[in-house]
Amino acid sequence: NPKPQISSENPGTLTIAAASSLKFALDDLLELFRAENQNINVRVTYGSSGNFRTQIEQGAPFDLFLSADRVFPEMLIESGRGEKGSLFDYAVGRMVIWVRDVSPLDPEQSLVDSRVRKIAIANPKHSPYGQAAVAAFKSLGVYEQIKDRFVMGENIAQAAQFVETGAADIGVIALALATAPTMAERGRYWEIPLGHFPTMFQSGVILTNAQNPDAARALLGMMITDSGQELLRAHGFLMPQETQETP
Amino acid sequence: MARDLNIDCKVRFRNGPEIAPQAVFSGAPGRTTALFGPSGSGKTTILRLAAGLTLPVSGNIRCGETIWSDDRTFCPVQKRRIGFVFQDYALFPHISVLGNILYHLDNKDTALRDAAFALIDKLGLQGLEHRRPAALSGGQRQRVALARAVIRRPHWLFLDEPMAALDQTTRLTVRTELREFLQREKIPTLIVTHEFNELAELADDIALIADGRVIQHGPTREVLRQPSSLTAARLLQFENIFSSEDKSPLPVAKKSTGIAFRAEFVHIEKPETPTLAGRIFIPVRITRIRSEGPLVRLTGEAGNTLIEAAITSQNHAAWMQPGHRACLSIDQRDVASIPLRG
Amino acid sequence: MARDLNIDCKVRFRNGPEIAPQAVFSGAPGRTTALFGPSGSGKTTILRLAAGLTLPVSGNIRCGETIWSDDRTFCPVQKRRIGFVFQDYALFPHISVLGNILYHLDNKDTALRDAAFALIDKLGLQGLEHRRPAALSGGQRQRVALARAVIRRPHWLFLDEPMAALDQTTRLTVRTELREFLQREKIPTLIVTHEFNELAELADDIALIADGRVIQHGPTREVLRQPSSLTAARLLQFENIFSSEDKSPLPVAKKSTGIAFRAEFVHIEKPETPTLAGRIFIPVRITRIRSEGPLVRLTGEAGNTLIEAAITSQNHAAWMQPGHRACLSIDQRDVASIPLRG
Amino acid sequence: MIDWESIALTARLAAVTSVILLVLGLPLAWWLARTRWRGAVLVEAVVALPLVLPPTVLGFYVLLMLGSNSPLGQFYEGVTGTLLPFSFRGLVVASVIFSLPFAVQPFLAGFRAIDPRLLEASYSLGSGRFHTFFWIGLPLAWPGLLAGCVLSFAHTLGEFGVALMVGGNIAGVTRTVSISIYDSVQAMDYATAGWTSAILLVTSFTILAVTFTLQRKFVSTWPGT
Amino acid sequence: MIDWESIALTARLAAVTSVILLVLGLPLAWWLARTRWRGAVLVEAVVALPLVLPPTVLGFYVLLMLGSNSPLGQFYEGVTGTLLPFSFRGLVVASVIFSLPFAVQPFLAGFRAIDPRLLEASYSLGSGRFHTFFWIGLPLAWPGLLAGCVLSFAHTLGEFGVALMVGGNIAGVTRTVSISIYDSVQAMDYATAGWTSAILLVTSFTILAVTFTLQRKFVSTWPGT
Ligand SMILES: Nc1ncnc2c1ncn2[C@@H]1O[C@H](COP(=O)(O)OP(=O)(O)OP(=O)(O)O)[C@@H](O)[C@H]1O
Ligand SMILES: Nc1ncnc2c1ncn2[C@@H]1O[C@H](COP(=O)(O)OP(=O)(O)OP(=O)(O)O)[C@@H](O)[C@H]1O
Ligand SMILES: [Mg+2]
Ligand SMILES: [Mg+2]
Repeated sequence: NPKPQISSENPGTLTIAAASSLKFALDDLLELFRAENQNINVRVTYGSSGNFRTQIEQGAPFDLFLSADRVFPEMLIESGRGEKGSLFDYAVGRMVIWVRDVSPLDPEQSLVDSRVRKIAIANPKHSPYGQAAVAAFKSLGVYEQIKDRFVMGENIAQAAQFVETGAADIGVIALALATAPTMAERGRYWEIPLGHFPTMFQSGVILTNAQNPDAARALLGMMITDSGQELLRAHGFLMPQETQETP
Repeated sequence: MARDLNIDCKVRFRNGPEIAPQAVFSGAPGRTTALFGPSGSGKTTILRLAAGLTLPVSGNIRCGETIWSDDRTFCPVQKRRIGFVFQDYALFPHISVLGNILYHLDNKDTALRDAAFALIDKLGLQGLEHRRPAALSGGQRQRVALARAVIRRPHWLFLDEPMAALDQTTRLTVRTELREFLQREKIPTLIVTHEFNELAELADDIALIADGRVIQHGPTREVLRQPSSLTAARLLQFENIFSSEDKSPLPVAKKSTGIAFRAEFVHIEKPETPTLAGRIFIPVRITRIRSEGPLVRLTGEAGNTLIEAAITSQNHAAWMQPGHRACLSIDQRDVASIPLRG
Repeated sequence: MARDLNIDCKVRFRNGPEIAPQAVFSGAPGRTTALFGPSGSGKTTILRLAAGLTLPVSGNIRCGETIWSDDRTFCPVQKRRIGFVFQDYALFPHISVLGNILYHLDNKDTALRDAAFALIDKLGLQGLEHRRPAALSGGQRQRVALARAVIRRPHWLFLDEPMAALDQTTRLTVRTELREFLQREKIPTLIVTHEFNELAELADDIALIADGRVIQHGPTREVLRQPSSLTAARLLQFENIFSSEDKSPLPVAKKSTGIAFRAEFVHIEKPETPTLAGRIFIPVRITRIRSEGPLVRLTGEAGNTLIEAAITSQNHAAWMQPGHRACLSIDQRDVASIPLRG
Repeated sequence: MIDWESIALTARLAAVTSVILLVLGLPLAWWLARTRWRGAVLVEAVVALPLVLPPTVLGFYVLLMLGSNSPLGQFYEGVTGTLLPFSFRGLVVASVIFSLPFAVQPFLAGFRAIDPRLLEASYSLGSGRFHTFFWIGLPLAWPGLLAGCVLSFAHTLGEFGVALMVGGNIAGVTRTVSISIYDSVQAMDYATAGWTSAILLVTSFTILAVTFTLQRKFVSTWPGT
Repeated sequence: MIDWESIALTARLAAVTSVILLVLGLPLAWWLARTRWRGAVLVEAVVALPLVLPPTVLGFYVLLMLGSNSPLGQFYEGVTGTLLPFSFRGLVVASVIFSLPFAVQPFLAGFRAIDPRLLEASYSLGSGRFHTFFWIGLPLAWPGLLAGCVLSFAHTLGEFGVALMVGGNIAGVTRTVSISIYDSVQAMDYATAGWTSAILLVTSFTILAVTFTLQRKFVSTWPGT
C-alpha cells in the first residue's frame, strides 16, 4: 500500500479517541508511528466508544475515532461529525473465556461446569462484547442455563476485573485483553470460535472538525501496512479481510 | 425633645402575653429612665421593641422626629445607633474581651483603644483584655457587655439588668462610673433593674411595668413617693397598702382608692405617747419582729389589720417584744393617697 | 457528718488565676452555706469543683466517706446525685419547661408530676409548663432552672446566684419557698449570692471567698458580727474599718490588726449628749448626707478620719446638716476587733 | 421501559444504608467530637479518605478486599456459604463505606456546635453518657444530622461506580436505579434514561422538600438556654 | 509511570473549585439559613439534587446543556470562540455543579447552629449584614464550614464520572488524577494505579490531618457568650 505523505510544514498534534480494548495494540502501534513521524505529537484518550460518540456529537476536539464497533462511527458520519468516506474497518474482535491461573476450571468446559457461580460479561445492553457473548451463549445452547449467573461490567475491562479479583469465576472478554501482559500472566483462556457470534468489525472514522486530518489519515494508513497488521494480530485482533461476515 | 423615644406599639407572642407599651421616654442628654416591674412583666420585650430586635405587630416607634418603626417603614437595628446590654450578655465567644469591646470599631484608632482601656480599668477588668468570654466569670462577662455597649457613644442606650451578676461593691463602682459616663457623654438611657438602690442612684425617671404595660411613669422621686395605683404601690414595695374597701387603720380620703406608706416612715414609740399635729398615731400590739440586714422589721396589729414598721438598731429598744403594746406613728405627708382609676 | 463536703484541691486556669479552696462544708440535713465574695473571686469555680464539672489539678474532694475526687479516683458528675443551678441557667432549649424540670426522671410517675406542678405553682410559673425556654423571660428561666435542680432531691445542692434575675417580690417568695423546701427535704446546700438579705435569710453558714480561697468560714451570725480579717470586713461591707496603722477614732486593742463596725450600729445624737457606760462617743462634724433606699447615710469627720452612720427617717432630724456638729456613738459590743493574722 | 425493579431495590438500599450509617456514624461522630485524644484527627481523616478515590477504583479495591481471594471474603464465605460481592449485602457494605464521610462529617459538625454547658447540665441532672447522647446530643445537633442524612441518602441513590463494581449489575439483586439509568444512556435509550431520571429526581425532590419543610416547621433553631 | 501532569491539574482544579464553592456556597447557605421565605426549602432541595443522579448521567446532561448544540454552549462559543466542554473551564463548571450540595448542606448546618442572639448583638453594635456575616457568621459556623470544605475538596479529587463526560479525558487539559487512575485500572496497569492512588491518598490524608489538627488546636468550640 502507498504510504500517505504528511507535509512537514503542518505537523501539529494528532488527537485520538480510541476504544479501551485497543489500548495495548495502539500503544505499540503509536510507538512505530512516532518513530516515523517525529514531528507529530500524538495524544490518545482511551475510553468507552459510546461515551466518545456522545462527546464527539457535542464537539469534542478529536481528530480520529477508533471505535470498538462499526455502529458508532456510522452514526457520526450520519450526523455529519464523521468525514464521509473515511469509515474504515481496522480490525475484528475475538472473544475468549478467561479463568484465573489458580482456578481449577477448564475454560473450555467452564460454561457448563456447576462449580461456576458467577460469570462476568460486559453489559450486553450497550457493550458490543456483551452482545457478542450473549449471542455466543445462545449459539452454544447454554444461555438459558447460565443467564442467572451473569454479573455485568460496564465494559470488558470491568468484566475482566470481576474475574481477576476472584469475585467471579469466569469471564468473557476480548482476546486483546487476555493477551495483555497482566492478564496473560494471571490466567488462561479459551477462544470462542468466531462462528458463534456476529463478526465484530471495529471501525475508525476521521472527524469533520479534525485539526489534523492528514495525520489521522497517516495513522489509518499505517494500520493497514503489514507491520501494522502484524501488531494488531499479535494483540488479539483479526484483520477484516480474514473473516467473512456472520449475521 | 430631639431624641425622645415615643413608643406606642404592640406585640403578641404565640401562646404568650400581649406586650403593649405606650410611653414617651425622655431623650434629654444623660437622662436615665428605669423600667421597673416583676419578672415576666415585659421589660426585656419593651427594650427589644425599642431597639428594633422584636418587630411590633402594630403601632409605631419614633426617636425624636425619626420614625424607627411604623406600618410602612422600619429602621433596622444597626442603623439606630443604639447600645444594648442583653440580659444574658451575648458576648461574641470567639473574640477576646478587647475585641468584643472594639467590635465593628476601628481597631487602629488609638483614641478608641485608649477609651477601651480606660473603660476596662474603670470596670475592674484589667488583665482580662485578651481572654475569651468563656474564661471569664459571670460578673466579668456582664461588665464586658456593658463596656461594649457604651464605648460607641450610642444615641440611646438600653441596659437590661446590667448589674444583676455583680457583687455589691463592684456594683457600686460600676454604677458610679456608669452614671458619670452617661452624664458626660449625654446619652439617654433605658435601664431595667430590680434594685431599689439602682433606681434611686441611677434613674431620673421611673416607668413601672406590669402585664406588658407602662402603668406609671414620671420622675423617680415622685413615683417613689406617690404611686398612682394600688398595683404601682405594690410594685414599689410599699409595705403598708390599704384599699378603701379594707378596714384601714388610717383615714382614707373619699376620692381615693386607698392609701400606702412605707415601713421605714413608721415610727415606733411607747404606748400612750402624746400625739403631735401632722402625725397619725395608731396604738398596736406587736406581733412579730425580725431583722433584715441593717433593719429590724416589726409588725403591729391594729384592729384586724397589720402594719409594718422598719427601724434601725438605734431605735430598737428592749421592750419591743411580740405581745407588747406600742404606738406607731407616721407623718401625714408620708402617706400616699392613691387616686381613683381612670 | 455523713455528707460533709470536704474540699481541699486546686485548679489553675491557663492565663488565669489559681483557685485553691480548702474547706469543709457542713452536710447536715437542710444546712445551707453561702459563698460570698466579689465578682471573679472563684465562687462558680468552687461550685464546679464540688460538682465535678471542673477537674482539679491536684487535691481531693470527699463527700462524707465517699471520695468524689482524688489522685486516682474520680466520681463523674452524674453519679454524685447533686443538683446544680448554673449562673446562666443552661436550660435545654429544645424541651418544654415541664420537660426540663422532669428531665431524666420518670415522666409517667404521677407523684413526680404532681411535685413538678407544685413547684411550678410555688415559683409562679403557672401557665408556662409547655413553653420552650426561648419563650420565657430571664427571671422565668432562672426559676425553671431552680425547679429542675431541686425536684430530684439531690444529696447536695449547688446554687450559683439562683435569684439574681428576679425582682424583689418574686425573690422573696422564691427564697421562702426554697428555704422551706430545703428544710423539709433535708438537702445540704451551697449557694452563691451577692445579696445580704439572702445571706441572713437563707444561710446557716457563710464562706467568704477572695482570690480563689476561703478566707473565713463559720455560722452566719458569727461571720457577720466578727470578720476575721480586714479583707473579710471589707467583703462583708463594714462601712467603718480602721486598721491599727490608721489613726482610728476608736481605741484599737493591742493584739489586733484593726477594728470594724457597721454604719447602722452607729447612733447619731446632738453634740454634747451625756455619755453612757458601754458606749463609745465620738464628736464629729457632719460632712455628707445622702439617702439610700430606706436609709439615710451620714458621714462624720473626726480628726482625719471619716465615720459613716446609717439611720432611718425616724432619727433623721432637721438639724443634721452638712457642716453641723453631732455626736456619734456605738455600743462597744458592736465593734469587731480584728485579730492578728496567722 | 422504566426499570421499576431497580427503583424498588434502590429504595431498599438507601433505607438500609441510611440506618446503618446512623448506627455507625452517630456514635463515631459523637466520639470524634468529644474526645481529647490527639489521634482522633487521624481517624477523622481516614473516614474522609474513601471520597478522594474515583468510585470505580474504590470499588475495585473493595472488591479485592471482599472477594473470594481475600481473607475477609473467605471468612464470610466460610460462615455464610455465599459470596459477599454481587450480593445485596455486599452492595450495602460498599455503600456504607463510601457514604460514611458524607454522614460523619456533617454529624461531627452538628455535635461540635452543641454548647458544652448543656451537656454539663445533663450530667448534673444524673443523666449518663448514653441518655445525654440521645436526649441532648441528638436533638441539639439536628442541623448537622439533617445535612448528613440528606447527603448520604442522596449519595446512596446516585452512587454508581462502587455499586457497579461490587454489585455486578444483577437485575433485582444489585442493579440500582443509577446503574439502570447509566445503562440506558450507554445504550442510547435516552427516553428511558430521561424518564427514569425524572422519576428519581421528582421523588428525591419531594422527599427532600418535605423533609426540609417539616424541619423548618418543627425543629427551628433552638435559641434560649 | 505516574501521571504527574494529572496530579498537578487536579490540584489546580480542586483549588479553583473550592474557591468558587466558597464564593457561591457561603452566601447561598447563609441566605437559606436566615430566610423566612417558604420557597427556600425548594431551593435547598434543588441544590441537593445533582447528588441523586449517577455522575456519568449527570455528566451526560451537563454535556448536553453546555455542548455546542445547546443555546448556552452556543452563547459561550459565540462570546469566547471556544467550547466550554472538553476545556478546563468546563471541568470547573461541572465540578462546581456536582460538589455544590457537599458544600452547601454542611455550610447550612453550620449557619443554623449559630445562636441568633449573637447576630442580634452584632446588629445592635452597628454592624450591618455583610460585616456580621464575615465576623460573626463565618467564625461561629466553623464546624459546618470545615465539614463542607473537606467534603467538597475530597469529592473534587475523587469525582470522575462528570469530569470524564464533560472534560473528555484530555491529557493536560481535563485529565484529572482520578480519571488517570481509572484509566490505569481499566488498562490493568495495577502498579501505576496503586502508586497513584497511594500518592493521592497520602497527600489527601496529610492535608486532612493537618487541617483537623490545626482546627482542634486553634478553633475549638466556642462556649461562653
Ligand atoms: N417568644 C415568646 N413566646 C411567648 N411568650 C413570650 C416570648 N417571649 C417572652 N414571652 C413572655 O412575655 C413576657 C415578657 O417577657 P420579658 O422577657 O419581656 O419579661 P421581663 O420583664 O424582661 O422579665 P424578667 O425580669 O424575668 O427578665 C413573659 O411572661 C414571657 O413569658
Ligand atoms: N477558663 C478560664 N481560664 C482562665 N481564667 C478563668 C477561666 N474560668 C474562670 N477564670 C477566672 O477565674 C476566676 C474565678 O472565676 P469564677 O467564675 O469562679 O468567679 P465567680 O466568683 O463565680 O465570679 P462571678 O460572681 O462574677 O460569677 C475569674 O477571675 C475568672 O476570670
Ligand atoms: Mg428580662
Ligand atoms: Mg460566678
